[in-house]
Amino acid sequence: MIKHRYRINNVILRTVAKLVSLIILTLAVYLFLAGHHSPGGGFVGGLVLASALVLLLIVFDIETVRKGIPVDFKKVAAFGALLSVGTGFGALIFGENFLSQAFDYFNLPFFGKTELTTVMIFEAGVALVVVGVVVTIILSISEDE
Amino acid sequence: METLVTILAGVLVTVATYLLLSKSLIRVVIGTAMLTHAAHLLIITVPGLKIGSVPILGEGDAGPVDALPQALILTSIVIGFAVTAVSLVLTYRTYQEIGTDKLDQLRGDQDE
Amino acid sequence: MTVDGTIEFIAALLMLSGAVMALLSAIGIMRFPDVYTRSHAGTKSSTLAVLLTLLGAFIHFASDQGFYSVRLLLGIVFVFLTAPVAGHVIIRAAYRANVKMSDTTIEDELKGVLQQVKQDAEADRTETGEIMSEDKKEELKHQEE
Amino acid sequence: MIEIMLTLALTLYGIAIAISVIRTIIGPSLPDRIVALDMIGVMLVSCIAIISVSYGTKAFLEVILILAILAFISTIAFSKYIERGTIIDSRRDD
Amino acid sequence: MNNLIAMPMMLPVLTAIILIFLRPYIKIQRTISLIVMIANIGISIYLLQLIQSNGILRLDFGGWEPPFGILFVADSFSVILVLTSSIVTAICLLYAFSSVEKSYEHMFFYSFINLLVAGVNGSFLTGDLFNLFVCFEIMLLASYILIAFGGKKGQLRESIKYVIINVISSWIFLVAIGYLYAVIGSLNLAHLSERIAEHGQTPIITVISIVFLTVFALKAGLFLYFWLPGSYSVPSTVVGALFGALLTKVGIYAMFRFFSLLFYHEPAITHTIIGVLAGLTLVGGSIGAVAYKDIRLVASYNVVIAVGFILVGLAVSTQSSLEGAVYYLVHDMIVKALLFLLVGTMIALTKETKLDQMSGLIRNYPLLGWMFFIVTLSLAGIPPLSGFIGKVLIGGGTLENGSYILLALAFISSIFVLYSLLRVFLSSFWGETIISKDEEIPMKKGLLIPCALLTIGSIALGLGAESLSVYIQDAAQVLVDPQLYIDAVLSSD
Repeated sequence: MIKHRYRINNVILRTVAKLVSLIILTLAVYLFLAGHHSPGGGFVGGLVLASALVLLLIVFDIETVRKGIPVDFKKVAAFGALLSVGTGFGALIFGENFLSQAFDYFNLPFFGKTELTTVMIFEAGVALVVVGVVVTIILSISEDE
Repeated sequence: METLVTILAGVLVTVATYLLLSKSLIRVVIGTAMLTHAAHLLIITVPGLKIGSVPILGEGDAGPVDALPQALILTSIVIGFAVTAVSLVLTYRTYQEIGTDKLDQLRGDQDE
Repeated sequence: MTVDGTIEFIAALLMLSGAVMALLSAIGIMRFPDVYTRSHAGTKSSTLAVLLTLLGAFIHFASDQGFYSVRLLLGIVFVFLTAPVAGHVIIRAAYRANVKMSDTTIEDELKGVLQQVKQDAEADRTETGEIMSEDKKEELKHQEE
Repeated sequence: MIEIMLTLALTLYGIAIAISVIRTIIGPSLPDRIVALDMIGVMLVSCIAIISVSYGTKAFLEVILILAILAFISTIAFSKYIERGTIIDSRRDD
Repeated sequence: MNNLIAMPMMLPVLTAIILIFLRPYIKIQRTISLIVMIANIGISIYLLQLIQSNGILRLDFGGWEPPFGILFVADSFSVILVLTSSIVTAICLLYAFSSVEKSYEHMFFYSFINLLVAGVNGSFLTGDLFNLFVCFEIMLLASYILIAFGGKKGQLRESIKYVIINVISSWIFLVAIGYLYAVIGSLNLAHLSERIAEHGQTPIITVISIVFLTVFALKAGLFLYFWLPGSYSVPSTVVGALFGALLTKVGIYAMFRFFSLLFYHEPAITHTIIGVLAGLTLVGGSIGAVAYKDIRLVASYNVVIAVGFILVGLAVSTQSSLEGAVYYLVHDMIVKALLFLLVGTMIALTKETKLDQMSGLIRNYPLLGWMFFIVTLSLAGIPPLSGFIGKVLIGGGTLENGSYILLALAFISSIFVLYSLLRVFLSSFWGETIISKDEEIPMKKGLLIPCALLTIGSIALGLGAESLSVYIQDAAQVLVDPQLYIDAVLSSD
């Protein structure tokens, strides 16, 4: 009970942060998908995604965010790197040059004719690396007091 | 315009040199980061600043500018980011180990 | 002047008035006596400036290229949402950090409240042994001696 | 006509940013500086909108949002630092 | 198109990433790293054969043809170095298995070793100026972390120095790349070479070449070696051995590549400067090697002397001196790794670092002593050990060119190498034994076998020079005639 008398009242900030992080995450996804023919891509998308996580970390705290997103960000970064390098090795299976990418047009429901390419997987890997590395660095700097 | 930006890069190098020569380790780290950014500014300036449109498909009518320096800078920023992160961790470890971030207190015999 | 021309003129006018607004808020941030008043200039009027400018840009793109930019609208919403919160948070921090008010301030309504809350909390936490104020530590030292 | 108005608007924004920079430098207390920095960030957003209108390109519109996001996050981080001395708490304290 | 060329760099990268997931399983980590290094040895031997039959190979990443895309180029010179570095790393890994602490192994030690090797191999293979920078940085980032493994005060101090020096040299590198791109407008090495040859090496390009020389001199320890002895003597034995064997060699490789492929039109300026610097390095390294009593510092200054010696070969730039330099490069990578391993073993056994505080080690550890003796002879260039042929070829080259001062310096430095190492040998292996039979720490087989393997390697390199000479002549051929490289890269197949 005692704790509740001098709690730091952050209602305004926390409410807005929830909303704003939603906007930021949307932008991150948009940037990630737009990256093929216009500015954006995995790196920027990952950075924006990481900035949403950083906002949540600042406004809330490590414990809450950990509870909400129970992943090890080091593993996320490693997985992303694996994905990116993996697309390079994927080209070897098809007897192409290392790092060759393929693309084709598909008729998806709702989206219509869409260009899908293996670059997307590479970019997803980059995004995961960026998110993992940024959050790991920030957590490790702030964690040990 | 190129002259102005080059002077700006020079100013950045000056500031970075000042920071590198200071005693505090954290300032040195900031100095190294600034040094890298001065180089980025130089890379984009030296081949000539923008003559043409944005190098994106379907944007602008004139021929696009050379996008290579920007690609180089992006790569170099990532590397610089990693180096800065590593050196910050190193600084922090040193601070934990020795209890100071003053460079002159790091001095000592090989086998202390 | 055609209809399109008029609309573009209006768009440019909106942007120009946004710029005037920004200049006014800059003058405000220079001339006001303390943080609390400066933040009025820094958040309220500059938010208006941004809103006007982005709206102008939106109208321009809509009439000129027939392009209804969701990103600009999202930007307007974002700035509208975050600028007041940012102002609120800074000023809260400033007040808690005891930044001096200007001499012309007539009333500080929170003065008693904050003092009371702090005292209560300190008392509570000292009871539970959680934290201890510097004075208390001194006292305890003296008692031990 | 519109060109002139855009240039004028950019100039006014430039003056406003310059004034804010002065406030950032002299500002007697830390919150003063942060108020000014926040304002610079928000004004840069509008500057980019004007620049993209005058170039007639849509390529810069993402920058607007990203810059606004960064300005917001940095302001929050700064003010939390002033208020509590930490930026990221490890435990929830309420 | 030959995807195998990318493997010496990409396999270690992939391994480094996979090892992060296998953090708790040290046995698996060790096995995978070793298997990858052995695979690299196999791949590079195969590539060497392929280059003999097909000429210089190239791999365009993603199918982008040069000069637009990025690419890897494998000529004999680079593949020989890749082969040697893979062998050295594999043997050092063997040594690491029984010498590195468990806590390091849990902190991704093998991942960073793999990244280091990836950076080194990438620098050897890349045919693109900017990728060279990137690979350098990968290598350096891994080395920043490896040097600080352990976190002692001396290590932290030296690693801070090392990081700052390298950040500054990377900055100069970046500036130089910017200038070169501004002047010539390409980053592909072959394309750059062609354009410089077309327009002539104007004074501005010569100036840029000197900027590049500064960068690589800092990285390789050519004259600007002031940071080297400190940072190479603090890390753990294996890391020190890898640094001594690989890191400076990458700088030397870059210098060879640049001043034989790009900036070879004004040898009166550039090569003379390299010669002067190499001579000064020889003098400085010799003084350092005899001045210190800390055996790790003695070993580090021997690295400096070797750098000077190899670059004498570049400064002279005749067919035979270049052959000798390539040969000596291979020899030096193996022998320096061995030297650092032996020195580290001695320190681990006696817990002393000064040479006058150890003595009589040969009674306790005879094999170690004799291996140290062989290293001494090999480094000094006594036939039939591996150093001999390199020294003779470089010496012959200097004679052809009439650079007698360099010749004299090179051979006087050999005497200093012999003296400095014999001093270590005499004072720490002969004399009264300081370790009684009871206190004697048993020599682990895991420490001895890698050293023995490297010693055998050094002897084999000396005796089997004839069979290697085909590849080394081919490597020197490309260095002498850059047109071969340009044709191989810019031809569209």
